[in-house]
Amino acid sequence: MKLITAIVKPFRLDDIRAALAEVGVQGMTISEVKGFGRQKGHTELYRGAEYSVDFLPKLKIEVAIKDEHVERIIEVIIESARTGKVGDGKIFVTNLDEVYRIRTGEVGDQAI
Amino acid sequence: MKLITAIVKPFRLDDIRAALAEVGVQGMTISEVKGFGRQKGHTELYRGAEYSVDFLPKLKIEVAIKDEHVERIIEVIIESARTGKVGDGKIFVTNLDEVYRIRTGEVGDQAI
Amino acid sequence: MKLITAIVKPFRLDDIRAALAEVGVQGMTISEVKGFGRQKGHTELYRGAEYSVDFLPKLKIEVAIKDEHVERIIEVIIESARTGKVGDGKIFVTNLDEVYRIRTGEVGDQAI
Amino acid sequence: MKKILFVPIILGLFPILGSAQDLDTGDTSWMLISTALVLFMTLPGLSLFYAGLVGRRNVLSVLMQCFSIACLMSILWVICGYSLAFGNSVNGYIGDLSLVFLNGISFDSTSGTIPTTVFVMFQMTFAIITPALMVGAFAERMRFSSMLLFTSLWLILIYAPITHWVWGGGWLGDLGFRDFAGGAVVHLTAGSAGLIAAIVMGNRSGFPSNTLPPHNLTMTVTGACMLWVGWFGFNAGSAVGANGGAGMAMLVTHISASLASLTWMFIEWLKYGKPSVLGIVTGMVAGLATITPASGYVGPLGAIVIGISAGAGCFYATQFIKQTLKIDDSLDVFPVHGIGALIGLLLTAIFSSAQYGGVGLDEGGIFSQFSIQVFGSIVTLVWCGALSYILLKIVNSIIPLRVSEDEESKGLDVVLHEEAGYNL
Amino acid sequence: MKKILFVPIILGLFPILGSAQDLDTGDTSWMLISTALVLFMTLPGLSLFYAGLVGRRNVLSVLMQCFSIACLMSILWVICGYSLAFGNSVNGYIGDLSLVFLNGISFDSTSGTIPTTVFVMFQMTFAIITPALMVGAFAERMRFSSMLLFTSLWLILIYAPITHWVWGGGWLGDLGFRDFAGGAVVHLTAGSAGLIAAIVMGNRSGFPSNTLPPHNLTMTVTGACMLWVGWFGFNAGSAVGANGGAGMAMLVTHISASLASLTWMFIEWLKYGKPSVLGIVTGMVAGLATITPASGYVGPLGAIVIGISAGAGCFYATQFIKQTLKIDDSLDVFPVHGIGALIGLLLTAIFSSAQYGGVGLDEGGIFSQFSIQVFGSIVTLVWCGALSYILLKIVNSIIPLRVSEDEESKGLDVVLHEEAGYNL
Amino acid sequence: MKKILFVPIILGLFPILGSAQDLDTGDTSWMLISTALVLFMTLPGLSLFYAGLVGRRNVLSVLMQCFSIACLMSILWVICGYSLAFGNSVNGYIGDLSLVFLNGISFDSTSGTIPTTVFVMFQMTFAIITPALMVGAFAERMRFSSMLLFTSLWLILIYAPITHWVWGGGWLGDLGFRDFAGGAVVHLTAGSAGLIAAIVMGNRSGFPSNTLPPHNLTMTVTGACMLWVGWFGFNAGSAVGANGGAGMAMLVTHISASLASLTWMFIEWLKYGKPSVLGIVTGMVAGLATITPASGYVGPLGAIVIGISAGAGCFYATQFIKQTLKIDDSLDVFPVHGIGALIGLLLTAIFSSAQYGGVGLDEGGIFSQFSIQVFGSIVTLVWCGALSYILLKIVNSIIPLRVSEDEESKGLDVVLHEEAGYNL
Ligand SMILES: Nc1ncnc2c1ncn2[C@@H]1O[C@H](COP(=O)(O)OP(=O)(O)O)[C@@H](O)[C@H]1O
Ligand SMILES: Nc1ncnc2c1ncn2[C@@H]1O[C@H](COP(=O)(O)OP(=O)(O)O)[C@@H](O)[C@H]1O
Ligand SMILES: Nc1ncnc2c1ncn2[C@@H]1O[C@H](COP(=O)(O)OP(=O)(O)O)[C@@H](O)[C@H]1O
Repeated sequence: MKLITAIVKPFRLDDIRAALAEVGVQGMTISEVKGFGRQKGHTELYRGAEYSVDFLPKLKIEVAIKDEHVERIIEVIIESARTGKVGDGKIFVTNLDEVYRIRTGEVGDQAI
Repeated sequence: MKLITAIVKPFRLDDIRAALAEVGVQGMTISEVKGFGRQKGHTELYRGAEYSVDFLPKLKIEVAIKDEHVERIIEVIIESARTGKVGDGKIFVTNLDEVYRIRTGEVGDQAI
Repeated sequence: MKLITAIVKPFRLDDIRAALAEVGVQGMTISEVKGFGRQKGHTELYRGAEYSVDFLPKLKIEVAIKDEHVERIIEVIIESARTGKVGDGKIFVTNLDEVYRIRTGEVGDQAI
Repeated sequence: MKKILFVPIILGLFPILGSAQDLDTGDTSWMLISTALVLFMTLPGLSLFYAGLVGRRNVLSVLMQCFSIACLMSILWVICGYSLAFGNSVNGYIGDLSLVFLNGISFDSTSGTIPTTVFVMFQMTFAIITPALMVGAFAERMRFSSMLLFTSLWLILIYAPITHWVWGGGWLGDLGFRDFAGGAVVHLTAGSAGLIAAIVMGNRSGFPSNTLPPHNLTMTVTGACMLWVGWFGFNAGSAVGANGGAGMAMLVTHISASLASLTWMFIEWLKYGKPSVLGIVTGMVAGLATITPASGYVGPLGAIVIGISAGAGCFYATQFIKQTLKIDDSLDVFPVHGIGALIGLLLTAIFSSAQYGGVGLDEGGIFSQFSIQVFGSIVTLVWCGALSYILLKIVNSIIPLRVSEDEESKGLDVVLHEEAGYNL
Repeated sequence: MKKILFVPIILGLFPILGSAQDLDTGDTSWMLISTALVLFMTLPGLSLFYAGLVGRRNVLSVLMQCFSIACLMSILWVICGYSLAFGNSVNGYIGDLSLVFLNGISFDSTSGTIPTTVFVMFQMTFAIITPALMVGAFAERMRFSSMLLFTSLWLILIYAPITHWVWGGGWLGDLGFRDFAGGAVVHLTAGSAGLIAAIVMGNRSGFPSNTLPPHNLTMTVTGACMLWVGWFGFNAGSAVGANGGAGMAMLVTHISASLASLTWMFIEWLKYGKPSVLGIVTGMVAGLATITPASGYVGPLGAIVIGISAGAGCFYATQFIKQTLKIDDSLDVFPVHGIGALIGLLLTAIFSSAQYGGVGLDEGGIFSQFSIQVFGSIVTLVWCGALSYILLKIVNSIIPLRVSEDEESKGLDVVLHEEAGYNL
Repeated sequence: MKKILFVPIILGLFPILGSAQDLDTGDTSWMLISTALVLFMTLPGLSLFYAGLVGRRNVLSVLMQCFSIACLMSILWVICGYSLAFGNSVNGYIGDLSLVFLNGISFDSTSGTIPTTVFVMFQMTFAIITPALMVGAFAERMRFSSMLLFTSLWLILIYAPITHWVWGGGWLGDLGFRDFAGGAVVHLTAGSAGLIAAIVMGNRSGFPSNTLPPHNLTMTVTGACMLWVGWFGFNAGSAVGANGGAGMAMLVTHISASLASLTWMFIEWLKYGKPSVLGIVTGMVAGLATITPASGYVGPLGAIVIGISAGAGCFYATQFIKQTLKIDDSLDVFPVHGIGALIGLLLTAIFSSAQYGGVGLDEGGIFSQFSIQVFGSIVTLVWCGALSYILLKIVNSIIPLRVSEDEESKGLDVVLHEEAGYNL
C-alpha cells in the first residue's frame, strides 16, 4: 500500500475531492500547511513595520491506497490540482508497511 | 524504526495518551486534521445558503518507535481509540530510515 | 529521494529556513503541531479549575531532497534548530518512492 | 405631542432660525448621546455585523470600507451635504449652498431646543450609516478606490436630495409623507442601491453553491447587538428631544426587533428543523429597519404587527432574491433593509391611526396616507435605483468596480490593503 | 433626597397616576440612555462574557440563548409581565391585569418625571438580563427548546411576582426591604435558580477535571468591560432621574467594582502565585452584583467595605461550590451573583446608616433593617428556589432539559443550530 | 458662552462650594453618560485597540494591564488623587488633603450644575485612561508587578499635580494655558512617559525586523471604533454640561478624527501603494488626540486644519521614531498621542481666535496665547519626562521592569497569568 501526499493550492480542494471520489477513493485526510517554494509570498505592512510573509497557505492531502491504484490516482490529482501557475505543489509517494482500521481492527487492503 | 500515524477522533486523545504512556511511549506529536470517509459530515445553513461540511475534525498522532514495539503499540492505540462507531480512524505504519534528536545529535533508537 | 521531517521549536523557524536556503533547499512545507515529550508543559488555571497543558506548540518542517543531500541537510537542521535545551525536537528520515511536480508533471529529482 | 413629532421637518425648514427657541439641556443631552449611539451603529456595530459574515480573507476589507465611508461621508457632509439636505429649500427640491462648510453655524446657534451643531452631527451619523449599509451588497469583490468614488457621488446626488425632500423642508415632506427615522431616506435607498450594485457587478465567483461561509459568527452577533442598542439613538433620537415621543419610539422599536427576531427564528425552525443564531439576528435587523419609518407614529399594537411582518416578509424576500433570482446581494442588504423599509412605510399609514394607538392621521385618513406612502416609496426607489445604476456605470468606466478574479481568490485584505485579519 | 431615592417604589404604586408630575427632559434623557445601557449589558455584554468561557463548539449556543431570551422576555413583558409586576397591587402579592399589552399607556403618560413608556422599557431590560444570567449555570448542556420554555415560565411565576413585592408596591417593599437596583430581584433570583438548574440537570460530562477550557478569554474580557459600563445604567439608572442619587450610585458602584476586582486578583496571586485576567474580571462582576442592592443607599465608605467583601466572599464561594460541593454551575452564577447579592443585601442594612455615610435608616436602626434584609433574602431564596425546582421538573417531563451525551460531545452549535462559530 | 467653556477650571477652584448653583438634570444626564463613555474608551476600547496589535501570546497581558490599571487608579483617585488634583490649591502647585477619601462629598453636593459625585467620577475616568495609554509603549515585555507599582506612583506624582496646575485651580490654568479636554494633562503626559519607558526598558527582542505582527486586527479596529464613540464623552463631556459648547466640541472632534484618518490613509496610499486599515484607524486616534486640547475652543475651520496636521504630523513622527531613532515604543504611543497633543496645543492658540471661528482669545491675541501654549507644553514635558525617568529607575531597583528573555519568548500570558487567550 502507498501513502500519497499532495501539497496543493487550497481552493482546488473541491475539484480534487470530486475527482478522487470519481475514481473510487473513499477516504482521505487533509490538513492546513504553509509552503515555501518558487512561488512568491507577499509583504504585510503595519505602521511602517514590514513583515514579509514567505509561507503561503497550502493544503496537504493524504490518501492511503492500494499499490495498483497509484498511477491512476497520481494522474487524477495532477489533473484536478493543476492551474498551470507556479505554486501548484507536489505529490510525494511513500510506502506503507501496514494499514489498520481502528473500528474493526481490519488490516491491509481491507482497512483502506 | 517505524513511524506510527494514527488518525483518530479528537476526544479520544486523553485516553490514547494515557494508554501509550503506560506502555512506555515517552514522546509523540499531534496535529489537527480533517477527515473524509464513511462517516457523514453535516450541513451548515446560513440565511438559506447551504454549506455541506464533509470534512470532520480528526487528530493525527505520530509516534516514532523501535521496530520491536510496533505490534504492542498498534494494539494499544486500537484499544484506546476505538468507540466502535464509524469514523474511528486509521493507523498507518511507515518505515523510518533514521531518527535524530536535535538537542544531543543522538541517532537511531536512542533518539526516540 | 528522501523526506526529511523535523519537529522543532517554532521560534527557530527563521534561522532554519535561512540555513536551508544557504545550502540550496528551494522548497519546504511547514505545519503547526503539538508535541509531547520530556519537555514539561504548563498549567492553566481558570477560576480554580486546573487545566494541564501537556502538549507544547512545535513546528513540523517537511523537506523533500535528493538522496545525496541527506547528510548535509540533517547537519544544517540540527545546527540551526538546536538551543541545547530539552524539547529541541526530532528529525525523521523516510524514503520517498516518487515525487511529482503538479504544475509540470515532472517526476523524480527534477520535481523537487 | 404631534408638534414634537414633526420637529425634524420643522427644523429642516428653518434650521438656522431656530434660535428663537430656548436651548433645553435635557433634550441636548439626549441628542448628544443619540448621535454617539448612531455612530456606534456603524463603528463598530455594522462593521462587525458585516465583517463576520464574509470569508476570513476579506474581513479587513469590509471593516476598511465601513470605516473609510464613515470618514469620507463626514467630510462631505460638512463641505456640502448638510447644506444640500438642510439648507434653504430651492423649490422643495434641494437645499441651497448657504450652509456650505457649515457657514454661519456657531457655538450658540440652536435648532429647536438643541444646538445646531448637535443637529448637524446627528444627521451626519445618518449620512454615514446609509452608504455603509450598501457595503453588504458588494462585499468580497468591490475595488476599494471605486467604492470611495461611488459612495461619495452617491451621497451628494442621491442621499442629500432625498433627505431634503423628506426631512429638509422638501416636497415629499410637504405632501405629508411619513418617514420618521429613515425608512425611505436610509434603508430603502441603501437597500435598492445595494441591489443594483450587486446586479451591475455580478455574483461572487462560487456563488451560489461555493462562496465562503461566514468566518466568524460571534463577530456578527456582537455587531448585531450593537446595532440594536444603537438603534435606540436612531429612532428615539429622531424625536429630537427627550420626551414622550422618544419614549414611545424606543418602546415600539424594541417590540418590533424582538418580534421580528422570534418570527424569523420560528420560520426557520419550522422550515429547516433548526433555529439559527444568524437567523435570529437577521430577523432583528429586519425588525429594526421595518419599524424605522413608523417609529414616531405608531403605538405598541402597530409595533407588534410590524415586527411580525418584518420577520416573515424579509425572510421570504431573502430566500427569493438568493434562491429564485440568484442575485448575489452578498449580505442580503436589499431583502432585509429595502423590503423591510417598504413594509414599514406602508404599515405606517395604517398604524399611525389613532384608533390603532398611533399619533393620528391628517384628514383623509388611512387610505390617503397609504397613497402618499406608496407614492413616496416609488419616488425614492426610482430616483435612487436609476441614479445608482448610472453612477455605477460611470464609475466603472473610470476605475473598474470589481477586482480581478485572481485578486478575488487571494482575498481583498492582502491584495488591496496588504494586511491579514488574524495572525493567530 | 430620600424621596428621590425611593421613587421606584412610589412609581410602582402609582405607575399610571404619575401624570400629575411634570416630565423632566434631563431625567428622561438619563432614563432613555440608562435603558440602552442595561440592554447593552445583556447584548452583547453578558453574552460575550459567557460565550468566551465555554468551549468553541458551544459558543453560538450561548449567544443564541442570551439573544433569544432577550427577545422572548421582551414580548412576555409587554403581554403581561409588566402588568403583573407594576399593575395595581392585589393585596401586595401581585399586580393586576390592568396593564396587559401595555393597555392605556400612551405617548403622554408619565411616571414620576419620565414618560411611562421609558419606565416600562427600563424595567424590561431588567426582565431580560435576569433570566439571561442563568444561562451561565446550564451552559453547554441544556436543550434550546426546554430553555425557552423554562425561562418563559420563570419570568411569569418567579420574576414578575418578586419584582412586584419589592418594587411594584408589594408587601416586601412596604415592609421596608431595601433592594435599590436588584440584588434580590435580579441577582439572587438568577443565582439561586441557576444553582438549582445546575443540580437538576447534572454536571457536564468531563466535570470537574476534563471540561473544555474557556475558548476565548479576550471575548470574556470584552464582555466584562461592557458589563461594567452598562452597570452604570443599571444602578445609577435605578435612581430614575439625573440627580445626586444617581451620581452617588454611580460612584459607589464604581468603587465596589474596582475594589472587588483587586481583592480577587490579590487573593489569587497569594494563593496560586499568579494573578489572572479571568480572576480580575470575575471579581469585577462580583463587586457589581454585590453593590447593586446597596447602590442608592450607601456612600463611599460602604462601597469600600462592600467591594472588598464581594471580592473575598465570592472568591471563596466559587471554590466551595466547585471544589467542595462539586456542583457544575458551569460559569459560577450562584457563587458570584447569588452570594454577591446576599452579601450586598445584608451590608445595605449597615451602610445605609447616616453615620457611615449612607442615606439614613428608618427608626429601628441597623438591627431592625438587618432583620428585614435577612427576611427578604430568605423569602426570595425560598420562593425562587422551590418554584424553579418544580418548573424544571415539569419542563423536563415535557421536553428533556438536557441534550444527549453524544450531542453534548459534538457541541450544541452544530447539533442544535447547524452553525459553526468560526471558520477561520 | 465663554463662561461655560471655562467651567472645568472654575469647578477646579471651588469644587465643593458649587452648591450655590442649582443642579441641572440635563447637564447631569450628559455628564453621567459622558463618564460612562470615557470609561468605555478604556474598557474595552483602548484595551482591544492595543491587545489586537500584540502577538497572540501576549494578548491577555495587555488586557490585564489595562483592566488592573482601571481598578487601581480608581481606588487611588478616591484615596487621594482627587484631593491632590482638585482640593484647595496650595499656592497653585497642588491640591490639599481636604478631600482625601472624598471626605465631605455627599448625595447633595454639587459642582456647578452637576452633583460633585459625578464630577469626581468624570475626572476619575481621565485618571484611568492616562496611565492605560502608556501600556502601548511597554507592551510585550513589562513585568506585571512593576507596572502596577510604576503607574500608581506615576498617578500621584505626575498626573495629579499636572491636573491641578491645568484644571484644578493651579498656576498653569491661571496663566491662561488652554487645554480643554486633556492634550497636556492626558496625551502629552502619557505619550512622553511612554517614550521614556520604552527607552529605559529597551526594545523587544526581535525589534525592528522580527517582532510579532499584530495578531488580530479586527480586534484593533473594534477598539478604535469604541475609542471614537467614547471620545465624544471625553471632549464634549469636558464642557461639563449639555450646551452649545458641548455640541461644538463634538462636531470639531468628529471632523478632526475623520480628516486625520483620511490624511493618514492617503499618505500611506501614496507612499506604499496601498491604504491599510491599521493606518486609517491610527490616523483616527491621532486626529482625536490632537483635537483634544482644542476641542472647546475652536470651530470647524480649526478642526479641519488640526485634523490634517494630525494625520500628517503623527504619520511622519511614527516613521521617525521607529525607523530613524529605532526606539521600540511598541504601539507608537508617543508619536500618536505625544506629538498629536503638541500639535493640538499649539494650534489651539491660533484657532481659538474668533476670526477663525473659535471662542476668542484674551487680549494679547494669538502670539501671546501661543507663547503660553509653548510654555505649558514644555513644563509638562519636562516634569513628566524627568520624573517618569526617575520613577522607572527606582521601580527597577525594587522589581525589575522587564521579564527575562526566556519569559518574553514564551509570552506573558502563560508566564505571568497562567492563561491562554484562545483555545480555538
Ligand atoms: N522540496 C520540497 N519539500 C517539501 N515541500 C516542497 C518542496 N518544494 C516545494 N514544496 C511545497 O510545494 C509548494 C509549491 O512549490 P513551488 O516551488 O512554489 O511551486 P511548484 O510546485 O509550481 O514548483 C510549496 O509551497 C511547498 O509547500
Ligand atoms: N484512504 C484513506 N487515506 C487517508 N485517510 C483516510 C482514508 N480513509 C479514511 N481516512 C481517515 O480516517 C477517518 C475515518 O474514516 P471513516 O471511513 O470515516 O471511518 P472508519 O475509520 O470507521 O472506516 C477519515 O475521516 C479520514 O481522516
Ligand atoms: N517518539 C516520538 N515520536 C514522535 N514525536 C516525538 C517523539 N518524541 C518526541 N517527539 C517530538 O519531539 C518534541 C521534543 O521532544 P522532547 O522529548 O520534549 O525533547 P528532546 O527532543 O529534547 O528529547 C516533542 O514535543 C514531540 O513533538
